[in-house]
Amino acid sequence: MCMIRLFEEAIERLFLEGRVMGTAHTCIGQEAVAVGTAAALEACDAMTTTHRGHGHFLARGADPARAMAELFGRETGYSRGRGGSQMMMDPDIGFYGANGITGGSIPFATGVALDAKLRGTGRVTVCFFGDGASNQGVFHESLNLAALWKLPVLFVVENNGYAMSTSTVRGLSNTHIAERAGAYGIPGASVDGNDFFAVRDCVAQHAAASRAGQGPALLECVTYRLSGHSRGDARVYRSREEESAAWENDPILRLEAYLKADGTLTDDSAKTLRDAAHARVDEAIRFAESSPLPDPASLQEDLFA
Amino acid sequence: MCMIRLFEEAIERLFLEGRVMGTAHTCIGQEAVAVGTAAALEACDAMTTTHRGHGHFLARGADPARAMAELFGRETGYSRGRGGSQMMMDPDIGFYGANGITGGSIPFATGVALDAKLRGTGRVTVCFFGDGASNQGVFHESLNLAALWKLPVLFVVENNGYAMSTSTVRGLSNTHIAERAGAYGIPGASVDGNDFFAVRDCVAQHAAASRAGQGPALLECVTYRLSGHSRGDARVYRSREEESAAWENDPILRLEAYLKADGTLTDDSAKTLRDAAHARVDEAIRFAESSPLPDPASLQEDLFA
Amino acid sequence: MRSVTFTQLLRETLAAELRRDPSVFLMGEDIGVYGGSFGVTRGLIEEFGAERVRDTPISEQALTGVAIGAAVAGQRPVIEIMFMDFITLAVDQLVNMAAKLHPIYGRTCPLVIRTPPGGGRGYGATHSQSLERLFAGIPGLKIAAPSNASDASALLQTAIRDNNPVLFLEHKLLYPQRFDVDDELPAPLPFGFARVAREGDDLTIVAWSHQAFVAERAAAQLAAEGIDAEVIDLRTLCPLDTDTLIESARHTGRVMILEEGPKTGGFAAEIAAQIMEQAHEYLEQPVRRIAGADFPIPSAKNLEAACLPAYDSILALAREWMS
Amino acid sequence: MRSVTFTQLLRETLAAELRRDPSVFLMGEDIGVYGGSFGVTRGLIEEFGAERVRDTPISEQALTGVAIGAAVAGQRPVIEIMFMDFITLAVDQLVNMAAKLHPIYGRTCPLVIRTPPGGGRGYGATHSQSLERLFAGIPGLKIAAPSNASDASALLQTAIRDNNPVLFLEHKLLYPQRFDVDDELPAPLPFGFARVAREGDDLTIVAWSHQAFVAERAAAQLAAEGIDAEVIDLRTLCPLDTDTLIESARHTGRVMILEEGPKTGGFAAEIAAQIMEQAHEYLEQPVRRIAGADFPIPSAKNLEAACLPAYDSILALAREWMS
Ligand SMILES: Cc1ncc(C[n+]2csc(CCOP(=O)(O)OP(=O)(O)O)c2C)c(N)n1
Ligand SMILES: Cc1ncc(C[n+]2csc(CCOP(=O)(O)OP(=O)(O)O)c2C)c(N)n1
Ligand SMILES: [Mg+2]
Ligand SMILES: [Mg+2]
Repeated sequence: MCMIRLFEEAIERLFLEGRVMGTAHTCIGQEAVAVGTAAALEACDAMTTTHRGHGHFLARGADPARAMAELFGRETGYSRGRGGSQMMMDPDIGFYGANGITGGSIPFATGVALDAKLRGTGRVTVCFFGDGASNQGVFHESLNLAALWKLPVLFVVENNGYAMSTSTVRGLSNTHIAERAGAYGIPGASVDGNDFFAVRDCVAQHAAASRAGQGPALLECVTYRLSGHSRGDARVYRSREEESAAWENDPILRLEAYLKADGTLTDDSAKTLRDAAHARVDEAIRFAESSPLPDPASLQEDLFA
Repeated sequence: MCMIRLFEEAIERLFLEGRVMGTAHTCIGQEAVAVGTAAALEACDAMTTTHRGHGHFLARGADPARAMAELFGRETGYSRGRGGSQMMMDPDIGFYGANGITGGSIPFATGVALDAKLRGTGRVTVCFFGDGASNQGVFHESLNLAALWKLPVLFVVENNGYAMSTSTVRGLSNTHIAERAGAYGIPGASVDGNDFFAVRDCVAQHAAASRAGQGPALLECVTYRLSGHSRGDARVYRSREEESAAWENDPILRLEAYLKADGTLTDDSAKTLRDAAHARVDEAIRFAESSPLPDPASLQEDLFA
Repeated sequence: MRSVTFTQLLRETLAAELRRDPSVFLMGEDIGVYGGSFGVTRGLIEEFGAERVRDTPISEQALTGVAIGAAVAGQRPVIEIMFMDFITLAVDQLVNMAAKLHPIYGRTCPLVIRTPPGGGRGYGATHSQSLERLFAGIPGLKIAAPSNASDASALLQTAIRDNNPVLFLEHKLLYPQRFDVDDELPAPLPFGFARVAREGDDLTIVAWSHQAFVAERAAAQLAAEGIDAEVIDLRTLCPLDTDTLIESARHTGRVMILEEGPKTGGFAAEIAAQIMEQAHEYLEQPVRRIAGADFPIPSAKNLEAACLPAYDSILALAREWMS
Repeated sequence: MRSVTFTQLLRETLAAELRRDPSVFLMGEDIGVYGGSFGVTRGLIEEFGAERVRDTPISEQALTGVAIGAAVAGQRPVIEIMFMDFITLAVDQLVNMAAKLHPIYGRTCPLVIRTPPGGGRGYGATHSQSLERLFAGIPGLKIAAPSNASDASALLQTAIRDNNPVLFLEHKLLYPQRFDVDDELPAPLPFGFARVAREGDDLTIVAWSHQAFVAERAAAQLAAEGIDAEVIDLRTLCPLDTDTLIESARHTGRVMILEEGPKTGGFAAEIAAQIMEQAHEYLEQPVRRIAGADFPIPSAKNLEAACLPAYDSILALAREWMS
């Protein structure tokens, strides 16, 4: 979680400094969803993500250096500089990425789950998407298919209060997203998405059921996007007071407090962890910046497989 | 209802005889939905339909002769022979048609309702679609929008058991379509779609609420498509026994029996009504067949308004 | 040799591929017991079961997206979009996801999208369109558009074994046509090689899908009149066999391109542009396009006919050129 | 005269139209307080309220369909699709419904779809596409693609007052550009009339949207080298001003067409085909297309640049021709 936070903060800084170009969406404040979910999965499982996907990817075990290199547009990046922030995959760790179209990976995840079912691999696929994405038609179509075919896929919606500037009350006719599960006759659950343990336990429970053949579930993780939507978001659609209140609920501070309270973590060990995370992110930036640019000539052969 | 039945039977015959070409979907067995709904609406109200839309159109007051002429591809048809069975409109009677794409008119109806709300006309729009169409993404998007904006639109789903060969259990993860209303926080109701009075009362009640500013509702009319899906459907996906049982539940026979029981209708007056309907359909065919073909040269000026 | 319909040979080909490779499966609306709207998959569910001949609800966008996900995960889905008009619902999935998988992510997406374009049946404006224009030239997508049963079988095998998304066009007027074919299924045909359906010296007719079928008939009729037309059946639009096109254009100096869809913005324009770019000085006549009207296809028979490319225009142009 | 950005003049135009006609309203994602992803509608919600500057959930298909329904019922919706790449989700609604309303049903559908195509910002393969190819030539749709603020304002007014669906392209690289414009908004410009941005005798450069902006710069540089290029800024793709194109082609005998999207299957092919059909014997050189690579637009800066049409190719081709 700490590493994800530092990675995202670094990206915001790098954009400001003009060292990274294009676009990126950071998941500051939502780290517990990514890490809690990843903690509940097995090695064979799969994941798809959204435009706001660095946290999911890192939680799933991505190499921060190669992810950073992708953001820098380098040959060593996950997509060799072709994809950027929103378009990275690593099937070796069961990570099937996003594509920049809000909601676009919901049927994709469903297809990965169909493959798992057809081959009987026991794999569960987690499909992340946002409250905004849940208004896309393909959400509806995919959940119906997954439910009908009892596919092993968990639809994990990160309800972070906003889709860009559109608050959930202005975007969703029923803001209790988990209640949409009823339309498909599948289980729905809503958890505190800033509570690492709540997320982990909820995902673990439903993953087990799904793995056992009970089909999909719709899990709503209620959280808050502490950062702006993307670079250059002046956040005119919400107040600074609202944001300060949300910072009080920072999932990292909550986990740290919890672990310190139960003695798992000390001030010292916390510092050690934080320093290590810092070092990994710094190293990722060094790696990215020193990596070669991709060669435009290489595109020629890459159009088709 | 009787006229609709005869109209549809005539079409099936005309196709067999090769007098009408192209394609058409008849609504035999579903007439009570069309007529019950139309009976509940006011003159200012609007309606959109589906590929299986002749019944809705006639119930709303379409001229059977011009509808038939459209099927015959004549200049006197509602779309001057350009549209055919699936593409007719008559805004003068508040009828906004379909477009041949399953689910395609759901957002259209929502837009007609948005216009009504923006102009404050007090108009309620009824959007017909099938159980199959309710699996299209645009259904979800449209219902969310309509609910969010409290638009005066009633989504009337004709659950006739099948989408082409796909029975509802094989197409819908939750076959209680009215339960999908919960996802949008709007009222949902399910009625016996073969009971004219049940349909009429349900639509009237929700139309009043919608007109009063309470937003949309999702009304499921449970019925049965007695005919094949379209011309040339061998109906291999269901048994003849199932069909015979369904014929027992013919909405026209039910209404007739009811009206006779309560004395409104006698054998004589029923015969008179039936003869009149026959005459109208025969006249429609005569009108259509004697109407001129459209002139291909006229297309030139018609591309743009 | 035997005589089979286009439909029948497609069905046999699908069956053979399903038998050959367990990762191949079919998915689409009403393709199971119903056998598909045009009957192509009829009977396949009996041999292969409902898991591999998978009916879906009416959800073109998700069914395409699901197939893409399954393809990247290791399956080889062959989906059916009942009418090509409905593929408009899946443009996002095909353009923004399927087409990007190899060039951007470096992944393979072995997916076939079978779908029937075309008018001539009086089905009206939303069941008759030839929409290859939406996809031709979208980098990352391939398009096959056979004009006869044997090519269809051969190209479908290639499509299924290809590691890229392939749009496979089955013109609805071809389905009931009978063709003489070998007893065995043909071998797969590599993409990007046009078929010179008829050699000729006077002029070249370029076409694909049902129009190539029409072109052969027109060439035969022209031959009887002493006009020697070369007919190039493209077989695949992407990749496009530019070499064969240019060679023929240089040889005859007169090229007409047939396209069923509306003329403006159609793929015939691309072919015309390439020929002119590369064979300009050999052309005795400007390249001409005989295409559909710039009007949606109406349902009335006579109006529909007026919007589809006219057979007689082919003959008339050839005669004009050779007079 | 004053200097304003493309964005600013679009905003003023929308405001003027909203004031002029109560049936005009705006709809799109985050166009209200946020002001739209590129800020075009910033501030409008304050004057016109949330009913007429209507934020929508992320539902491109329905928002387009709702606008179509409202348009047929009597409104004049102007919708914004945040990036043109997302319009892939609305292809069905535009092609199968909006485009058919007049030709098939005989109804009017006064709808404007504003959307930014284009690369150059490093946004990656699904936020950079120029997808006019999906709609150019679909009978029943119009397309405007201005290259400067004044034209954009004039064409947007026409689009809003037109009774047909109009796709209105606002290239994202144009938004921040400043242009000298009159103090008053320009009068509406009829569709189908290209702007001869520069007259010239040696060769013709045809372009639209941002590439027309680029073409003017290139022509100025060529002029300094003694090459006299005519620049035709199409302004609208549908309808297409064929007369001006043909006249210029006949005059200079050398035509290059610029297109940002991938070369294969792009609209430049249509233009090339028409010119060759109608001005073949006047051409000193085959018509050439300078277009994007047949590759999705990668995010890395150097790769993206390699996939967009190169400014230098324009100069190089002109020099080659005139040497
Ligand atoms: C089809 C489509 N529409 C719009 C966008 C622009 N967009 C990118 S992210 C976003 C908001 C998404 O909201 P949500 O799903 O809640 O995810 P969050 O940003 O809150 O993580 C929007 C509108 C897009 N990328 N794709
Ligand atoms: C987008 C799209 N997909 C598929 C079809 C083909 N099709 C026409 S009607 C139909 C079944 C529709 O089922 P339902 O909505 O239940 O209506 P019903 O036919 O039962 O009245 C199908 C699959 C179509 N016209 N459009
Ligand atoms: Mg959100
Ligand atoms: Mg049905």
